[in-house]
Amino acid sequence: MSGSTIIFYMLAALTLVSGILAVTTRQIFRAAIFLLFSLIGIAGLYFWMQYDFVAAVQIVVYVGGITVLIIFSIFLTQQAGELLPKQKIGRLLYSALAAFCGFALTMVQLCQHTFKTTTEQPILPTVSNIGDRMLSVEENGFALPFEVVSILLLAAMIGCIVIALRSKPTTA
Amino acid sequence: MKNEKLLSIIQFLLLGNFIVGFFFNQTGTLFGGLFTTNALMAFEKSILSLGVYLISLLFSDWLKKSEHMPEFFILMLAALLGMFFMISSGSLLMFFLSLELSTIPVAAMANFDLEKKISSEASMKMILSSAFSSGILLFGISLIYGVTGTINFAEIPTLLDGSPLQILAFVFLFTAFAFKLSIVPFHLWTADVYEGAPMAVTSFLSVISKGSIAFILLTTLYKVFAPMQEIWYNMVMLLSIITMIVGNLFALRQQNIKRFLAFSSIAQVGFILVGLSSNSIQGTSSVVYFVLIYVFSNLAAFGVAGAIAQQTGKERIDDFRGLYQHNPFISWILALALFSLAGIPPTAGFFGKLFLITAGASKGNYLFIIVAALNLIISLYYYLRVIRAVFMDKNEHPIEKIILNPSAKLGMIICGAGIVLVGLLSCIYDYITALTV
Amino acid sequence: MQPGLYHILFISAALFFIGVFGFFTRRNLITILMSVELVLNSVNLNFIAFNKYVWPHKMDGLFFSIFVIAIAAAEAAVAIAIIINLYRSHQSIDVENAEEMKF
Amino acid sequence: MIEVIRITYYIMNEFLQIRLLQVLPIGWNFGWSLLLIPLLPFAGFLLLGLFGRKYIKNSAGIIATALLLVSTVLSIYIAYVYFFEYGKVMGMYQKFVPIQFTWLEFSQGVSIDFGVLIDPISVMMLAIVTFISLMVHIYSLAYMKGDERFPTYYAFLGLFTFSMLGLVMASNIFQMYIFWELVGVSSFLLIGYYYNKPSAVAACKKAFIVTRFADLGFLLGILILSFHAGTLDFNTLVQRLTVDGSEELHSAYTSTFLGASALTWAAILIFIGGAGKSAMFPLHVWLPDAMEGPTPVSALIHAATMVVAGVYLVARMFPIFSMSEGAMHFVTYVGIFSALFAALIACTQTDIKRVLAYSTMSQIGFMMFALGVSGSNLKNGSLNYSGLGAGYTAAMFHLFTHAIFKALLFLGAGSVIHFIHSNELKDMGGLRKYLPITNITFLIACLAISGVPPFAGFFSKEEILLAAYQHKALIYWIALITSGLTAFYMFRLYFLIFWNKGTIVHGEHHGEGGFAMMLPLVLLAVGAAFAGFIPFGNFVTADGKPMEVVFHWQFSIAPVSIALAGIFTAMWLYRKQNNKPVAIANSLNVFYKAGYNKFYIDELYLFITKKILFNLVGRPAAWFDKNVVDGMVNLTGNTTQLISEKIKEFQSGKVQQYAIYFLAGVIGLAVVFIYIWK
Repeated sequence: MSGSTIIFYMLAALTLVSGILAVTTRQIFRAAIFLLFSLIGIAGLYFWMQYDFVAAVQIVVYVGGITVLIIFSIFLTQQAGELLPKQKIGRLLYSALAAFCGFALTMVQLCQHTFKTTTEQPILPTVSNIGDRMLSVEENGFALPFEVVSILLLAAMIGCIVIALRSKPTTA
Repeated sequence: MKNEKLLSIIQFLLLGNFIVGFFFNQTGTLFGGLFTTNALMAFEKSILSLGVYLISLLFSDWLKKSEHMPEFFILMLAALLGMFFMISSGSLLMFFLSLELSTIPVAAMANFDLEKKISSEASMKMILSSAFSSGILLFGISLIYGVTGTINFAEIPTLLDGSPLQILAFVFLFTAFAFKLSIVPFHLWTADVYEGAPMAVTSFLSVISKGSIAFILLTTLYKVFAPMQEIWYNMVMLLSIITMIVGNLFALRQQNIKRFLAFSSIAQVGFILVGLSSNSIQGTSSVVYFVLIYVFSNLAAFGVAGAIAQQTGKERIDDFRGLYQHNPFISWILALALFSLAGIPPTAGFFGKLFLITAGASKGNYLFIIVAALNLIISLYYYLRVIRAVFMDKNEHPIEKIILNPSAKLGMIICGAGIVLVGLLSCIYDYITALTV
Repeated sequence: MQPGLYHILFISAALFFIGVFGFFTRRNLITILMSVELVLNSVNLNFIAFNKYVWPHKMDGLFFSIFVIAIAAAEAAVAIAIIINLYRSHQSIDVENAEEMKF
Repeated sequence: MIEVIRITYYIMNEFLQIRLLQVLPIGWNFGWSLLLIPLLPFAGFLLLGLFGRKYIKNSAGIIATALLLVSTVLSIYIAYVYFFEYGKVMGMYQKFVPIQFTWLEFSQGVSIDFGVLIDPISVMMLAIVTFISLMVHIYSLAYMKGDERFPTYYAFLGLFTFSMLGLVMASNIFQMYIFWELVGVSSFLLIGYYYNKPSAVAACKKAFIVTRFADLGFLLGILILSFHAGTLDFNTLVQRLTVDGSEELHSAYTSTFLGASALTWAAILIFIGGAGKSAMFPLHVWLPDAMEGPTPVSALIHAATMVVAGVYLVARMFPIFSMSEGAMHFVTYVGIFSALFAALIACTQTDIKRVLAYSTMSQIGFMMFALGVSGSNLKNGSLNYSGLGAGYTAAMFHLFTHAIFKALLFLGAGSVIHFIHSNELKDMGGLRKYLPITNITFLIACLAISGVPPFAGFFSKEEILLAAYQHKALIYWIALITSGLTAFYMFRLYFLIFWNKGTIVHGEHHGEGGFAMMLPLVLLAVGAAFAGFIPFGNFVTADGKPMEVVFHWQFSIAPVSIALAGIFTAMWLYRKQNNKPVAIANSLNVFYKAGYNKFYIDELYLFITKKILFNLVGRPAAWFDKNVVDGMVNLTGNTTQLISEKIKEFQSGKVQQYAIYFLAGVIGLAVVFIYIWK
């Protein structure tokens, strides 16, 4: 077993285990931290696949941004040390069943399918390649989606500000 | 008042936007195939622009009083832009991004009745459901990408062969459309969100948003997934039947006018699927034509309900009893709208449904058509119920005279004229057919 | 055995349905949102894996995942704003306290 | 004025691409007057609908009546011109399409046209519809006087007349369908005219929904036909589907579903549409309830116009129907059953308008089965349908005479109701003293409907019975019995209203309602008395060639005597206040009874009529109608309500539960389409 393989399994275990814990633990802070670990595990998998740029984006946006946002909102809405309310057992069972069925179906279909392989020359995901593509308006360029996303982010920010800056809280 | 002037300017610009849409209808692609356009797409966009213009007219009362009117328009126009991109999208990436662009701002808009609890609740339900749905959609897209190696609409059809994994991917992808169009069983968010959101947002969601998805669904099914035609035909048929039945059954028992319209619009979507299933030129033109009519009819209904809710706070159908006594004008507009939604001649809705049915029947699957038409009759029950409440039922304290401001009145007149004229002027349908070919 | 495409697909599918399970069962709105993040991440993993192992001569999957990250951020921001607002009216972010509208 | 019309004509020609086909040798006046016939009532509708309530409240009725008078004169003129001057070419009445423009083109050849089709039945219908409508307009001047929404009433009448005329003139089956639906809408408005009465509201809703249900059949039939024939135009349709060996006919014959050919299915579905409007069993449930509308409206809708639309439709499509034996049998049996069923129920009703409603249903059943027995071509092995259309002519003839005398009956009933302010027979009696004109005209109408010579109904019913006799003995006998029942229940009605016991007239006595109400009665009575002498076979036949109607007086003996028997039974039972059963029950003296010879015969008679006819047949039929057939309609409504209550839990308000259903839907669809439904 090579080192690379061992690293892969470790990352996989990190991702899945902390993912499971993130959705099951009853302490909300721990849930956030497990989510963080899971996201880091995914970033690790990107590194492992040598997609360094995506891994970096993952860490910057998710770990540095979204998780922090979530932790802040936990601060705003939660008393420290309070356990999360329990879910009804019936709901848990149905959910587990539905999720498992979905998982089984997907895995069966994925495993039955043989993916084609291509012999063409791979393009390395270097930062310069990505940058060229990102701002290109030619074929295989991504300038337009880039603009669309920027509009979306702008609109989302405006929406957030309007909602969050509500003048005065009403009914207690 | 500052808002008032601004609103007039915005309305003027929106009208301009609608008119300009008719001048640029070339065919072509941009950004290496990511953005495509042709005359039909331009027309579809014009329908959506018209809808947005009408919303700005019909809900001007609410908008004027709203503290955040400029932001409301920014978000609504961002969503409209998203729909334009979506209609023109040439790849799954553009489709996904513009779908989100047309969803996330609307979710924020649903919260614009900031003081109301149910508005926040609606907004929360919408953003969570749509996040869930986009998760499923993305999984589907990733499978399509894995199987075909491309996300371009032009290349995908050549690489599809209907293998089980592709079916799975297609189902995942299709449910995103189903979610936005509120096809049963992916519709459950609809009524709650419609009820809680401000009326202007509800009408935007119910008319513009659904219309745009119906348009892109045409492209997706007819072009991108053309090789899997048989599978999607059966799927559309199945969902269409369930959607009509469930939409009708729930509409029967609603008391709140917004929930009522929500379920009635679910049933309408089931009907759109009937025409859509035909996979022909007639299918495209009947769906586009129906959406045009649907814009007029549904906006008229929402406009009237909005005007009443704005001034009296009444949203229950029982409160509408005897509306005709003091408000003949809006009663007639409402009656026209409901007649059109119910598909009663000579309103445009009758012709719209007729063309959808004829398009659906061209496949020769009469059982499907019978079920569709039976549902049309069931729907009469509840549409007539509202008509009856408005015109026939007695009420000790009917709704007092509603004072409409001029732009709302203009909006209602446009809707009413649209409902009558779009059906009678055959040139409109001919025009759409000509664009389709 | 050298880990390959199917291993990663397994991880991502598992993570996807873990997220879905969390979405179904969590009662706190913020934790529901966290489950959504897991779902979106698993999809990204899928894209990168397909890009790496099946279609390395194009970069569609890579770009897709980058854009998904951006969308996820926007979605999370709006969702959190809405949740905070809901908290201010309900004094609670338990999803079961936000079930006023039904039937 | 003429300049204006010329300019309009030019504009329409140039800009709207309306083709005005000049196939008639009379010039364009003729074409435009054809268009004026439906457009004048429509103009009345617009005028009164828009301005009636504010500006011309009092003269609304006069305006509408004047407009319709012009229409009526025009259509009678056209009927004259068609039948006597230009219609017949080479001994055959031709079909003309003088005006037609394409409204919408679906695909090559399949287009929705709006046009005017002129042939014997449409010309006849034009005349009869405008005439009856005019009578109703005049009558309503007095009857509806002082009503709060007088102009609205006339506006609705105008709309109804317009849509009915559009339906009659339609040259394209889709045009017919559109007007067909419009007729439904406008009748909905008219039936629900007294919108403050809950029963009227319920009735109009029911009428609307039941007929819409039937219209669904019509639409499907159209779709199937157009799919096979590739056209929607009546003439082309008939041409393509009746020519032996044509491609379209072949395809319509060979594609089958559940053992019947597409042609049969199309014909049956179209017939279902017609059955809904024409109140054939079991789609008749709306008709008795629809009597909630104003009585003159019943005269218009439920006697002469809307309810015969179904018959007209079958007649219009007759060549296509006659290509399918199965469809013809279907029409026959539904028709004959409805005729008998409704006649039985009519014997038991106590509401004057309901008796008339069931009688209408019964008479329309006559017309339907007359069409049905007109013979199927397949039996002869030839595809030529000429010479077999005795029933066709008879049905059209009966439609014509029935329109007149049934309108008369309804208007007479209106006069009675106007006088007595009640619909119930128990409140009436002895009215002949107070309402002399009504009495006589009503009697004429009753004689006409009973088939007593020489009144109109005799001739038309005779032809129907003859056609039935030639077709099948069973049909003939049922028809004969029904015809006896008709005489019985009509005279039961007549005697109970005008004879029987005396009535106490409350309040001041305000006479018969004046000239405006009496004029239509008299005019219609003249029609009911003499319309039978029109040699109908010369004008209206299945193939356009005049047909000699042979009159066998021997054949008439049975129907006339059975009608007379019915009349005398009714007279015997109802002419005087009926104390016979009571007296019998009261007189305990057995010997006295035994000595009273007549007694046993009386008893027997009573036993047969009251016990058997009423209690064993009529009552159960009425019960069945009220509870089972009607109940089915209500049950559907209730069940839907119930189901919708049961499934409300799905909409639980829990967003996570929504997501579970979402995922379940995804998995379900995937499993279905991957593993099951490939």
